[in-house]
Amino acid sequence: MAPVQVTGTVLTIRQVDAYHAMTVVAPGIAERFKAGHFTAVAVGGAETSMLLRRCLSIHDVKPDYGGTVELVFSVQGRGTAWLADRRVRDSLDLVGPLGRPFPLPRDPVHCLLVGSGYGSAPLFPLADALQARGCRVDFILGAPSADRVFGALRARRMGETTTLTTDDGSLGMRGSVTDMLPHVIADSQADVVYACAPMAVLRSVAAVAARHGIPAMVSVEEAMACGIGVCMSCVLPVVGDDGITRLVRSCVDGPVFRGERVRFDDVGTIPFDALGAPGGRLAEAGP
Amino acid sequence: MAPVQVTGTVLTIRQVDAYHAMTVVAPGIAERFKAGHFTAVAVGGAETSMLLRRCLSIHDVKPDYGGTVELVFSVQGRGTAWLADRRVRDSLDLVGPLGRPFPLPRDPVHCLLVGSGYGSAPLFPLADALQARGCRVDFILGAPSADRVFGALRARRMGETTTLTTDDGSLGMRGSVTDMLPHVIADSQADVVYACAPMAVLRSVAAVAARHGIPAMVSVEEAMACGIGVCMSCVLPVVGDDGITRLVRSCVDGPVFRGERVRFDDVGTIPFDALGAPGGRLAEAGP
Amino acid sequence: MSPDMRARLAHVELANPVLTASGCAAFGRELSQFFDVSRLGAVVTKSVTLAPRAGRPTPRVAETPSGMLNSVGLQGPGVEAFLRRDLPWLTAHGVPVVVSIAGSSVAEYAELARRVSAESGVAAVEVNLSCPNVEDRGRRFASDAGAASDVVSAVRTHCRFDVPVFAKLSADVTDVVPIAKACVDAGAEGLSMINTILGMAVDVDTMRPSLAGGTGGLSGPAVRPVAVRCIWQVYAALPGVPIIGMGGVATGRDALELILAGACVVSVGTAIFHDPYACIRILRELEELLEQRGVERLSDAIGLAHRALPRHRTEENHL
Amino acid sequence: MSPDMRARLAHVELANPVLTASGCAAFGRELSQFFDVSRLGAVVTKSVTLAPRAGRPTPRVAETPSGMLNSVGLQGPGVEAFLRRDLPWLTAHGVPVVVSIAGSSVAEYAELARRVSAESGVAAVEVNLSCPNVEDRGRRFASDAGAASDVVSAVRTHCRFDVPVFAKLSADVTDVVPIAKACVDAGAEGLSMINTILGMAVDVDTMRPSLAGGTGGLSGPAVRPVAVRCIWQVYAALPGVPIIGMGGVATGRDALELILAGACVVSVGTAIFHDPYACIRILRELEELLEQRGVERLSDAIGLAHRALPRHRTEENHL
Ligand SMILES: Cc1cc2nc3c(=O)[nH]c(=O)nc-3n(C[C@H](O)[C@H](O)[C@H](O)COP(=O)(O)OP(=O)(O)OC[C@H]3O[C@@H](n4cnc5c(N)ncnc54)[C@H](O)[C@@H]3O)c2cc1C
Ligand SMILES: Cc1cc2nc3c(=O)[nH]c(=O)nc-3n(C[C@H](O)[C@H](O)[C@H](O)COP(=O)(O)OP(=O)(O)OC[C@H]3O[C@@H](n4cnc5c(N)ncnc54)[C@H](O)[C@@H]3O)c2cc1C
Ligand SMILES: Cc1cc2nc3c(=O)[nH]c(=O)nc-3n(C[C@H](O)[C@H](O)[C@H](O)COP(=O)(O)O)c2cc1C
Ligand SMILES: Cc1cc2nc3c(=O)[nH]c(=O)nc-3n(C[C@H](O)[C@H](O)[C@H](O)COP(=O)(O)O)c2cc1C
Ligand code: FES
Ligand code: FES
Repeated sequence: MAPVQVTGTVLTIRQVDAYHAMTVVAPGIAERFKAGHFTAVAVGGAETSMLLRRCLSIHDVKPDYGGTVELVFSVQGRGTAWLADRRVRDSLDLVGPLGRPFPLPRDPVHCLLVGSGYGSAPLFPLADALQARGCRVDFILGAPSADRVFGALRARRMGETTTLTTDDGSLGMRGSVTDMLPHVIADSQADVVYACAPMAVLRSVAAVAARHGIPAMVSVEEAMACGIGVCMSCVLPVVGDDGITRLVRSCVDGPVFRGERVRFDDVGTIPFDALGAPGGRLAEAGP
Repeated sequence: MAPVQVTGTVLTIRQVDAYHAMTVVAPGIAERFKAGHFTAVAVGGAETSMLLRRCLSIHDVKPDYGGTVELVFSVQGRGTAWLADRRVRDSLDLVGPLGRPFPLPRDPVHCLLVGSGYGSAPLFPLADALQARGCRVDFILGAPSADRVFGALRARRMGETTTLTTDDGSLGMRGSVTDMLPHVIADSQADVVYACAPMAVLRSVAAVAARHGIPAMVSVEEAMACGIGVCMSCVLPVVGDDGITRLVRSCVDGPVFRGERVRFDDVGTIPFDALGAPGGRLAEAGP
Repeated sequence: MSPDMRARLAHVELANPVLTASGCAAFGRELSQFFDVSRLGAVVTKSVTLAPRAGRPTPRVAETPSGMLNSVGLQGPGVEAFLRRDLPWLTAHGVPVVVSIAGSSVAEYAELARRVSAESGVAAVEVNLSCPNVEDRGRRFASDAGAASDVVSAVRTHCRFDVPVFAKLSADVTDVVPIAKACVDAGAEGLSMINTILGMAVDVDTMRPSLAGGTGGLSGPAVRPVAVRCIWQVYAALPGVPIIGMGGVATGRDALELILAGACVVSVGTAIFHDPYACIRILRELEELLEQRGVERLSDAIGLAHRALPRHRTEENHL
Repeated sequence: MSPDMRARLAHVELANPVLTASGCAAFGRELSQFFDVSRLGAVVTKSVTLAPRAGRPTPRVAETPSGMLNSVGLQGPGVEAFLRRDLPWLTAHGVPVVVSIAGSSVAEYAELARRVSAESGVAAVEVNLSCPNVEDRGRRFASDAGAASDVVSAVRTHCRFDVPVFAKLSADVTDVVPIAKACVDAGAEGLSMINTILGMAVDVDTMRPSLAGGTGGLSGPAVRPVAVRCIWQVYAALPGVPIIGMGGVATGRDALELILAGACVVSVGTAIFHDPYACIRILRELEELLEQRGVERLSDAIGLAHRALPRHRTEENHL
């Protein structure tokens, strides 16, 4: 279903450790939502100097008030600072749901869900959908410190197992989510890994999954100007079915990609063998 | 006393007919205030696209909460629309008091106060100051329609006489404040006229006062970028003591001028005989 | 009575004057999720190049006060894929198409003009002159009246006779008027302005340029005063030449501002990123503004701010 | 440890790198109501002309998105009154003074340079080149390398030898680098950039230009990306030449952005209209930012964004 623009009302906003969790009444978005979708939020109000929407994963949708969406975010800069200042009953302009959601397995397989920081947020509706199909769900959640591990309790309730990691050891194991990955893949007999995390973590997740011969579905985060596929700002090099690398838009062709298809080492560059690279491949077909 | 910048708190905001009246806790400004001063209000909040402050006359100051200032304004464009949206307890960034206040007579003379639209707002603290000196105060207040006549009740309470005019006859006499002026000057035996109104009205007030051989102190309104005298945007042609016309800043040399000194017909132009006019007068002294 | 909103690109009539700006609506497909693209005056395509292009490295975008910088670098599928896949989609959806073309030599522009204008459904060709000229040490065609003129005359020669050619100018020049004149003399039926302005941002946290490409193109409301100025100057110098105005249009008031300065239609770019419905909202707002002002035909508003009018400053009533 | 904020304009040392921009702080007196002006790195005066000037008609100012347009038209008292009244006030208040001069012919600039630099307390002369050259049909000196060079060399010749000359450039040119080079070759010790950008606004209610003068100069945060780009380009081409950076600086982060791009000091203009304390606030913020980044000396930050650094995109951690 096509995305919509909605002027929603803030229903709740609260601080959850290092994050802000905000529930917005946005029926049109809630009813179209699938796990892995994101939404683009207008920030700054009328007469603002901030032109671009901020993209946030949808953490949850609920049927209350015709449909609500929940967002979880940390304050990075001016836009998210403004967002954190919203109060109950303020209105908020959202476009969504955007992007390709996480693909779901046909069979009741074992799924390992890996989240780092606010990257955990979109994993919970995914876990719901997977469990509804009879899949086993295990979690590895991590962050630099305990206050940035999002959703540990809920993961413990939902997951067959839940492994927590922090860089400073303030919660769970000391280290990164990827340190625990081989171990948990083996233990949980995972058939597929789903991950939402910074690019460096996704790279490791994709590599470890490949080494274990299982697919990884990774949700990437690239700076996005439009979120709807018209500006070409959010591209990264991805190998197509035909073996050709293209700079594809993470907003409409992603943000979820098959891990082995993303050329993580070349993110932020134009690989010389990509379609249309300077002095490089110039045609869709042929070398 | 020098102006100050204050981050005040909105104490009250209410609609008064066609206007918004807002009281802001701003002790530094209140304590320095004299009738005729204005204040420059930052609009749009953090990250706004609106760079310039909006200048508003100070309608009143009160000692409550260490000192409050009251502003009366109509919504014109984006800045005043934002201002009208403020709520109690919001903070507001003010610079003030700015400008030269109304000069007060030494003796207990008869003073006629003429206000049009929100131009009436600064006349009430002036009336207070005049009455404290034993002056007689009469009012002529006008506007296009009844809902834009500001302060009629208070004028009736304070003034020896109060004459109201509206263009559409919905309150008081049908016509403009200047229609009633000769009559009221005569009746009240006015020794001086004070006026705050649009330029066209001030022009007539100055002309009528001159015809009656009494001084008029007029408070002008020119678009202001800084309000503190550094940008040179707010100039108008005023004849100096030496008989030379200069383009003077209405923010620091005004907004109150002696009516006969303002070259009203030349406002918005550079009179050929002004100091520094193209091809014109080039030196401070001489012809 | 609602005003007559019909507009013209030279001899080509459009149902209304609100277009997408090149590079800000791709090839129309994405926007059709939000509204029926046939409601647009026209779609101006992302600039089409001969070969597919991967564009420049990321990050490609940085927000600036009331504006943004981009360094997409003309990423696109190349003319072949465009003609095979994108143009047919647009024509099938019943929207006039202005094809923007971009080359790195006069010959490339000529070839693009020939291939593109041979197809049906092309309402006009817009020549993006803000490309580096490989034959002149990467100097932009738009920076030089001679180079711009060479491109436009080659395009005019190779374009089907009934497809008007609009030359898209850059504001990054000492004087835009001589370049506008050179383009018109070389056969351009109209002019588009303005392209993005060369800008840059440095990230004070990484202490490095915000864009991988270093510099980028500034767009959005921040540049509107520059767009209005260029349109004003060119309309004054070449009053009969139709202008596609763009640069910072986000509301009907902004569109009207460009039209009063001399634009006959407006293109909406960056505003689409904030509001996918921007074009149709702006059209509605523009229509209302014209109606409120008693303007019966959009065409009556074009360049209206140029008429000499005595100023009655003292008659103004702000109170 | 708080960083060493001392700055230099060529050989002249300033206590700190935050200056007022010409035309945005008059001659310092008004700001002294708010703070002690000796806390400024320097006051750059409103451009001084030979004769008094009444400037252009009002309205002279229009707000635009994150910017403003002005057409003040160099209203000022003329050099005589400046030297008699304004310069002594400034020197008595202990603040270094950069005198901006503006002429309509090479001879006028030369005369101004001679008279102004003869006074004590003048730290530097800034040559406002964005003035119409009456001897060349009103073309601006800043638009042309030859004219700019003529002015600068005349100013350098007539200026006292120990007073550095900064040429203030306009971004409204096809390429700022050759003009910068011409000014340096003609003897400028440094460069100031950028002056306002030519823009315009039309009032959609009156359907007339918003400014009485039609066009005006665009300033404020909207133009910062253009300022950063010009500073970047000129620093890259002329790495040893000191640059007074300006254009849209409203916070310490903005000041740091211009410094990282290559400015050795920054001037603050439009931001003063919003915040009379802008300069001293920006200085404090800049100091904090340098400290947070472990930069010990302001001078270490100049042009730092130019250093080649491998990008480790995948190492970024936004979460
Ligand atoms: C698909 C997707 C999902 C996301 N989900 C979440 C989430 O659930 N919770 C959360 O806290 N954050 C999420 N982010 C990151 C979030 O978009 C940025 O933190 C936010 O845009 C920063 O805005 P700002 O105004 O605070 O920062 P500023 O630095 O002021 O932003 C300036 C500009 O850069 C862009 N930008 C800056 N950082 C990022 C970034 N990391 N990613 C994308 N754009 C950026 C902004 O959108 C804006 O256009 C997601 C990003 C993407 C692309
Ligand atoms: C000394 C002085 C005292 C004033 N006192 C009052 C008052 O008590 N109550 C009141 O309602 N209004 C007053 N005004 C007018 C008030 O400043 C304008 O209505 C207001 O600035 C309009 O801002 P805006 O954002 O709504 O309009 P916009 O049109 O969006 O403003 C755009 C820009 O133009 C300027 N501008 C627009 N109209 C005016 C105007 N009439 N005068 C000055 N600048 C203008 C704004 O300051 C802003 O910079 C006063 C003006 C001055 C100069
Ligand atoms: C992301 C982006 C990509 C653009 N790509 C092109 C392009 O391919 N060809 C072109 O002629 N202009 C391109 N432009 C310029 C726009 O068409 C337009 O001229 C400019 O952005 C000013 O309008 P705006 O302020 O409404 O965006 C692009 C602009 C942006 C923001
Ligand atoms: C109202 C106003 C008056 C100005 N007058 C002058 C001037 O007299 N001489 C000059 O060289 N620059 C003048 N400028 C340009 C500024 O010095 C500065 O270069 C420009 O405004 C960009 O900086 P900003 O964005 O911080 O304002 C003026 C700018 C403004 C806004
Ligand atoms: S964010 Fe615009 S195409 Fe992806
Ligand atoms: S408003 Fe700036 S000098 Fe008066």
